[in-house]
Amino acid sequence: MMLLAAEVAPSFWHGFFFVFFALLTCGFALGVLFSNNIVRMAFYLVLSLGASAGLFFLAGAEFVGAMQLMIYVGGTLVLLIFGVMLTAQSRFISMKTPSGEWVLGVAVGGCLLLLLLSVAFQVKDWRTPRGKGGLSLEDSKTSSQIGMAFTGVRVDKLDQKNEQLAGGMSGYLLPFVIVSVHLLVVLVGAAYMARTKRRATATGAVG
Amino acid sequence: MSPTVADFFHNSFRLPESLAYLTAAVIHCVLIILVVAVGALLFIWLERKVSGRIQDRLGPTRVGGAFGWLQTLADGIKLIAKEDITPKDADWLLFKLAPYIGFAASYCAYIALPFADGWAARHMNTAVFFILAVLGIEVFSPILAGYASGSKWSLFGAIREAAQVVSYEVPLGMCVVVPVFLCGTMNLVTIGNMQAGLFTNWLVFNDPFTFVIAVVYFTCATASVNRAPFDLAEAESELVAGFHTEYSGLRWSFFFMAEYGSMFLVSGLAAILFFGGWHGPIPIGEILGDFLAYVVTPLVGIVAWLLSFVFKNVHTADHVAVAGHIANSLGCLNFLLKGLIGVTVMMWVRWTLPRLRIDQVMTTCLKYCVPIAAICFLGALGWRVADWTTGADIPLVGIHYGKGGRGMVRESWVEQTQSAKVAENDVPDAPITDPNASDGPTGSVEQSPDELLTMKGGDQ
Amino acid sequence: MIALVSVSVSHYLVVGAILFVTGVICMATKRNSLGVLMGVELVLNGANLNFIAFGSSYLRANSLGLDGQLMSLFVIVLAAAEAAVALAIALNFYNNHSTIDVDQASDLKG
Amino acid sequence: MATQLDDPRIIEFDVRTDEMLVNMGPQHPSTHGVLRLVLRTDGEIVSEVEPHIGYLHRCAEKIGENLTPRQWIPYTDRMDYLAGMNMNLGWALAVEKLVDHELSEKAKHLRVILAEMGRIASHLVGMGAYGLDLGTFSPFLYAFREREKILDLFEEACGARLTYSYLTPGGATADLPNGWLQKCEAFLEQFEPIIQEYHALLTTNAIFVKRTASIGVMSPEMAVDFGCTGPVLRGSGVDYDLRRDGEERYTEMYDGYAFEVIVQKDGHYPRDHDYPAVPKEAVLGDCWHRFYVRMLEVVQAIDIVRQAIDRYSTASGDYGVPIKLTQKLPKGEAYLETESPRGQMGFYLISHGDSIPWRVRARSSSFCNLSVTSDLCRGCLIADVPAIVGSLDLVMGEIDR
Amino acid sequence: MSGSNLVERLSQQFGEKITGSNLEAIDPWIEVTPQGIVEVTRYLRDDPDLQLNLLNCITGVDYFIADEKKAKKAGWDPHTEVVYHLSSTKNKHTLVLKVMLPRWKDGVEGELPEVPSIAGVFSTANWHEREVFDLSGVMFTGHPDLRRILCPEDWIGHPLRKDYEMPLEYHGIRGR
Repeated sequence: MMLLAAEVAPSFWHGFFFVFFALLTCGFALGVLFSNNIVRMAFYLVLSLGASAGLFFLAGAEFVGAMQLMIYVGGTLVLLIFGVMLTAQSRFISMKTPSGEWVLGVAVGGCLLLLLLSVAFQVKDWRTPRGKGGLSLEDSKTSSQIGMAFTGVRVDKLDQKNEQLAGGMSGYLLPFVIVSVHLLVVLVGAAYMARTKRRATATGAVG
Repeated sequence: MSPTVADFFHNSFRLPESLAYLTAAVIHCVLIILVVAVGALLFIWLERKVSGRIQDRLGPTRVGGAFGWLQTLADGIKLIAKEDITPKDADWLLFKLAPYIGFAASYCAYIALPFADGWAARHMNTAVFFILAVLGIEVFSPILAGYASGSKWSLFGAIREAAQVVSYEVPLGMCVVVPVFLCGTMNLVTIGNMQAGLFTNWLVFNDPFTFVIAVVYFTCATASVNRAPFDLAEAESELVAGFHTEYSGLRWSFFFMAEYGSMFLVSGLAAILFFGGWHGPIPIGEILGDFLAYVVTPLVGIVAWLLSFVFKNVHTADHVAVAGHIANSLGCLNFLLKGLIGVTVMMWVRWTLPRLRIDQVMTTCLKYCVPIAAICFLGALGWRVADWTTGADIPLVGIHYGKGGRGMVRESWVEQTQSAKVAENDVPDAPITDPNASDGPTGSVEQSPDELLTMKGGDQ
Repeated sequence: MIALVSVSVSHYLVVGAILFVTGVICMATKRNSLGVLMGVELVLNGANLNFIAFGSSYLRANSLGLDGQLMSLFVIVLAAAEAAVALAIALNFYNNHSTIDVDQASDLKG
Repeated sequence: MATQLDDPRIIEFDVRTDEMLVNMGPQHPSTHGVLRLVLRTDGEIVSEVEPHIGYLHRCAEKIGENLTPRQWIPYTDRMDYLAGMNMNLGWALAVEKLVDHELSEKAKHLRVILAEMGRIASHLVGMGAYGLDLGTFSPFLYAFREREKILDLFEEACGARLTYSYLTPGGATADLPNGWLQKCEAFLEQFEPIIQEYHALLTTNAIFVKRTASIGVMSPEMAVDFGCTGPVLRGSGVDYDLRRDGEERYTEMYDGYAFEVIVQKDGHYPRDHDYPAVPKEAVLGDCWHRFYVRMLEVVQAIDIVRQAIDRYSTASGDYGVPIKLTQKLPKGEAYLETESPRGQMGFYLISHGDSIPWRVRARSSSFCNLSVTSDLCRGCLIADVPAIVGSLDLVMGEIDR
Repeated sequence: MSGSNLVERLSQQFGEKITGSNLEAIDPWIEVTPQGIVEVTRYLRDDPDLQLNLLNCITGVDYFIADEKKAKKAGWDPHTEVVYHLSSTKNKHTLVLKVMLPRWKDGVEGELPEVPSIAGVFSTANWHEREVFDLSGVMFTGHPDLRRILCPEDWIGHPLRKDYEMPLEYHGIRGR
C-alpha cells in the first residue's frame, strides 16, 4: 500500500488525511446521534466539527477552517456546553428517545441519505478528482481575497468581461453588513431573553 | 520556495516522496514535542526558582546538582508513580480524555508558530488566526475536566473558565489584528521579517497605539492561558484547585504541560507580533556584515562542503539552505529568549499580585480591555492611514539598519502589484485567474485596494 | 485505495450527506432541546462542507471559487447567532418550566 | 410565594441556575484549619453561609476542671496557637485576679514586651494568610520570614517556638536571658522599615483594594451586637481597646505607656501619615479596614515594645514568682478579659476552695467574630467568602477549644 | 454608678425579677429570675446611663457533687447557673448577671432546665447559647436555632455537667 501510494506522492497523504478526518467527522457525528448523555453529545460534536475543520484545510479553505475552529468550536460550542452545564441536572443528562421515534427517524434519514449519496456521484465533473494537474496546497492564499470580497471587491473576478455579470461584482458588502447588524440584534436579543424578570416560582418549584 | 525538509529527504536519501513527507512530519512533531515537553520541564523549574527568589527563599537546590534543575523530572517521576484516581461520580470517558485535549490543543498550536525565519512546522498564511483558533479549543480541557469530575468545585472552575476564556478571546483577537493589518498579512514569518533591523522597527514601537495594544495583548494572553491574577479556574483559596481538584498523577501533569505550553506560545506570539520575532534589538548581523561575509560565510561554506561528502546528492541550493539555517539558529535563540522573557514576566506577575474576583475579571475584559483594544485598533488604523511617523522612521543611530522596514515592504508590494497589473494588461487572454493570488507582499498578483476600487467604479 | 489517493468533490459530498442526515435524525429524535440544537449544528456543518467542496479549486477545475468559502463563512456566523438565540430560548424555557425536554413544551396545545 | 420573595436568603438573579449546597471545608485551603462553611450558592453568588465548627474541639474547659491553674497553662497555648503569649497572659491575669496576686513592676513590663511581640507575630500571620486567601503567596512568606525572628526571640526566652507556657500566674517562669533586650531592639529596628513592603504588596495594591474595599461591611452596631472584638470591632470604627478600657488589673500593665487606640476618627487613623491613606473605595467596617487596623497595630506594638524595653531595664523588683503548682485557690469567681491579637480573650474561673477550679471558661474572640460570617457573607460572591472570613483572622483552635 | 445603686434601680424597675446580688464578690453580680432575663438585658443594653451593649460571654455552671457526703459539706444545693458577662463599649464598665436554674426541669431527670433566650437582644448570644446548651445542657427557649455547636450532632450528654460520663465508644472510636 505504501509503495503503491508512493508513486503519487503528496496526494497520498492528502487522501490519507481526507479519509482520516472524514471518518472522525462521521464517526463523532454518529456519536452525537447515538449518545444519550447530553455532555458526551456536546463533546462528540466538538470533535466532529473540529475534524470537519480538518477537511476544510484539506480543501484549501484555510481561512474558513480556522474560522470554523475559532467561532464554531471555540465560541459556539463553548456556549452550548455552557448551556448544558447551566441546565445539567441528573435527570436531563440522559434522556432516552422512544424506540418508535428511532425507527421512524432512521428510516426517513436512511432514505434521505441514499438519495443524497446517489446524487453525489451523479455528475461526472464532481466525481473526477483534479489529479496531478491540481494545485499544491502550499499556495492557498485566499484570506485577503475573502476580506476584500466582504468589503465589496471581488479580486478573483476582476477579469470578468461580461458587462452584466460584472455588475453583480460588488461582492458581499451588503450581506456582510446585514449579518453584522443581525449578529448585534441577536446578541441583544439573546441577552434579553436569557433574563428572567422575576423569580416567580412558588415554593414547590424545582431548583 | 526554498527546499523543504521533505525535499531534502527526497533528494538526499532518495526516499519515496510520501515517506519523505512522513519522515519530515515525524521530525517536526518530535521537535515540537521537545519544545513543549522540555519547555514545560524548564518552565516549571523556572517557576519554582523565580518564585523562590521573589519570596526570599532558594527554591529547589538538590536534585540534579547546584540549581535543582532536575527537580521537575523528579516530580514527573513521582507523578507517574502516583495512583490515577477516577472519582465515583465522574464521567469516566470525559474525565480521562480532558487533560489530553488541552495538551493536544496547546501542542497543535505550535504547528504554525515559526521559531525563526521560515522555521515553522507548517507554513500557514493564516498562522495568526490558526494559533488563536486552536488556543481557543484548549478551553474545552478545563470545561470537560471540571464537568466530568463530578465535583462542585470543579464545576465552578469549569464555568469560570468557560466564561473567562470566551470573553477574553474578543480583546485578544482585536489586539492580534493590529499587527496583521499593519503588515498586511496573517503569515507570522512575514510579520516577523518585516520587523527586521533596529528595535525601533518592532511593531510595539510603531506608534503609541501599538504600544498600548502590546500591553493589552499581554494582559489578555495572561488571562486566556489562565495565569494569575486571572487563574480563577484553579483558584486554590476559593475552589480548592478548581477544575483539576479531582485529578492526580500523570493526567494532572498534562494540564500543567498544556498551561506552560500555552504560556510560551502566547509569549512567542507576542514576540513575533510586537517584539521583532527572531530579530535582535540591534541588527548585529548587518552591522558586522563584513565580518560575516569574510569569516562566517566561508565557515558555513566549509561545513556545507563537508556535508556534501556525507550526503552525495546535496545540491547547491541545499548549501545555501544549510547556511541560512545556521544563521537562522541564532535568530531562533533570539526568539526563544524573548518567549522566555514573556514567560518570566508572567511568573513575576503571578507571584506578586493577588487574584481578581470573577466579576472583576469580566469587568477588566469588557470595560477595559475591549474598549482600549478597540480604540487602539482605530488609532493604529488612523496612524497608518494618516501615514504619520512610525518607529521604523526614527533614525536612532543615524543609519537605517533594515533590510526593508515595513514601509519599504509596503511600497514594494504596491510596486509589484502595479507591475503585475501592467503585465496582466499586456496579456488580456490570460487563462482563468489563478485563485491563489498572493496573500501578502511576497506575492505578485495582488491588487492594491485603491486601484481595485477605482476599477470597480469604472466598471459601474 | 483509490479513494485514498484521489479525493474528489463527491467524497466531500458523501461526508456532507452523512453529517446532514445525522443532524436531521438528531433533530427529530432528541428530546433534550440542546440535543436538537446540536442536530442543527450538524446539518449546518454538512451544508458547509458542500460549499467548501464546490468552492475548492483543488477538487475541481471550474469551482465556485471564492463564493463557496464566503457562503460557508456566512453559515458559520449565522450558526453562531442561531446558537445564541436557541440557547437563550432553551434557558428561558428551562427557567420557566424547570425542564429542557422539548416534548414538555406544549403550552400552546389546545 | 410572597413570603418566599420576602425571605432575605433568596436573592434575585437574571439567569437562574440550580442552587447548590457546597461544602467549603473542613479540608479547604482557605479555611484556616478545619472550619467548615456550608454555602448555598446560585452560580457564583452565595445566598447563605453556615459555619460548622467543632472539628478541633477538645473540651479544654472540661480538662481545666481537672487541673490546677498552672497545669492548665499549656492548654491556653493551644487555643490561639498563633498568640500563645497573649493566651498565657490572659489566663495568668484571671488566676491572679482570683488569688489577688500583686505583680512587681518588672514583671508587668516583661509581660507587656512579650504580649506585644506576640501581637506582632500573630498579626504577621494574619496578614500573610490574608494574602493567601486572596491568591497571592509571597506576602505570606515575607510575613513568616519576620515571624521566625520573633519566634527565635521567644525560643531564647522560654525554649518553645509555638506553645510557650511562659507567662504564668504570678509572673513568668523565668527572666529574659542576658542580651535578649538588645536582640529584640535590633529586631524592631530591622523590622519597622519592612512594614512598608507589606503595604506596597498588599495594602495599596490595586487588586487587593478591589478585593477588600467595600466587601463584608460591618456597621459598628452590628459589630457590637455580634460581640466582635479586637481589630474586627475597631475596623468598624468602635473605639474600644481593653488595653485602655479594660479592667484595672489589665490596664495597669499599660499605665504610663504612650499609645493610641487604632481606630478611624474623622477619616484618619492615628499615625497614618506614615502609612498609606485609606483608599476612597474603602468603607469603614469593610475587609480593608480590618486588615489595615491589624497593620497599624503592628506599628503600635513596636512602639509599645520599645517603651517597655526601656522601662523593663530600669524597673525594680523581680520578674515574678509563679504561684505554687497546687496552690489552694480562694473561694470565689473571677472573670477577666484581655486584648489578645484577635480580640477580647476572656477567662472565667470559679473556685470552691480547692487547688483545682470548679469551672473554667474561655471566652474566645474568634468564636464571636466567626458568628458574624453568615450575616456578612449573605449575597456576596464565592470569592468574597475567603476574603471576608480571612479578614476576621480566625484561629480554629481558639474557636473550638 | 455604684453597685448598690444599680441593684436598687433594677429592683425598682423589675420588682421581684431581681432576686439577689453579691456586691462583695470579686466581680459583683446580680441575680435575675429566668423569666426576667430578656427584659433585664434589654433594659441594660438600652438604658442611656448603662449602655451595656456588648455581651462578652454566657457561661453555664453546673453545681453538683455526686458523692453525697461531700455534697453536704459543699454549702450549696445542686443547681445550674447561667452567667452573663456584659460590658459597655461606651461607658467602659462591666456587669455580671446570674440566672439560677434547677439541675433538671421540674426535677425530672433528663429534662434540661429552661431559660429564655436572649438571642433577640444580643445576636452574639445565639452562638453562646448554643455552646452552653451543647456543653452545659441548658435549654434556651425561643432560641432561633438551638443545635449542638462544638460536639457532633449525634453526641450524647453534655460534657460540662458534673454527672457527665464519657461514652464508651463513639462510631467505633474508643471513648474511655
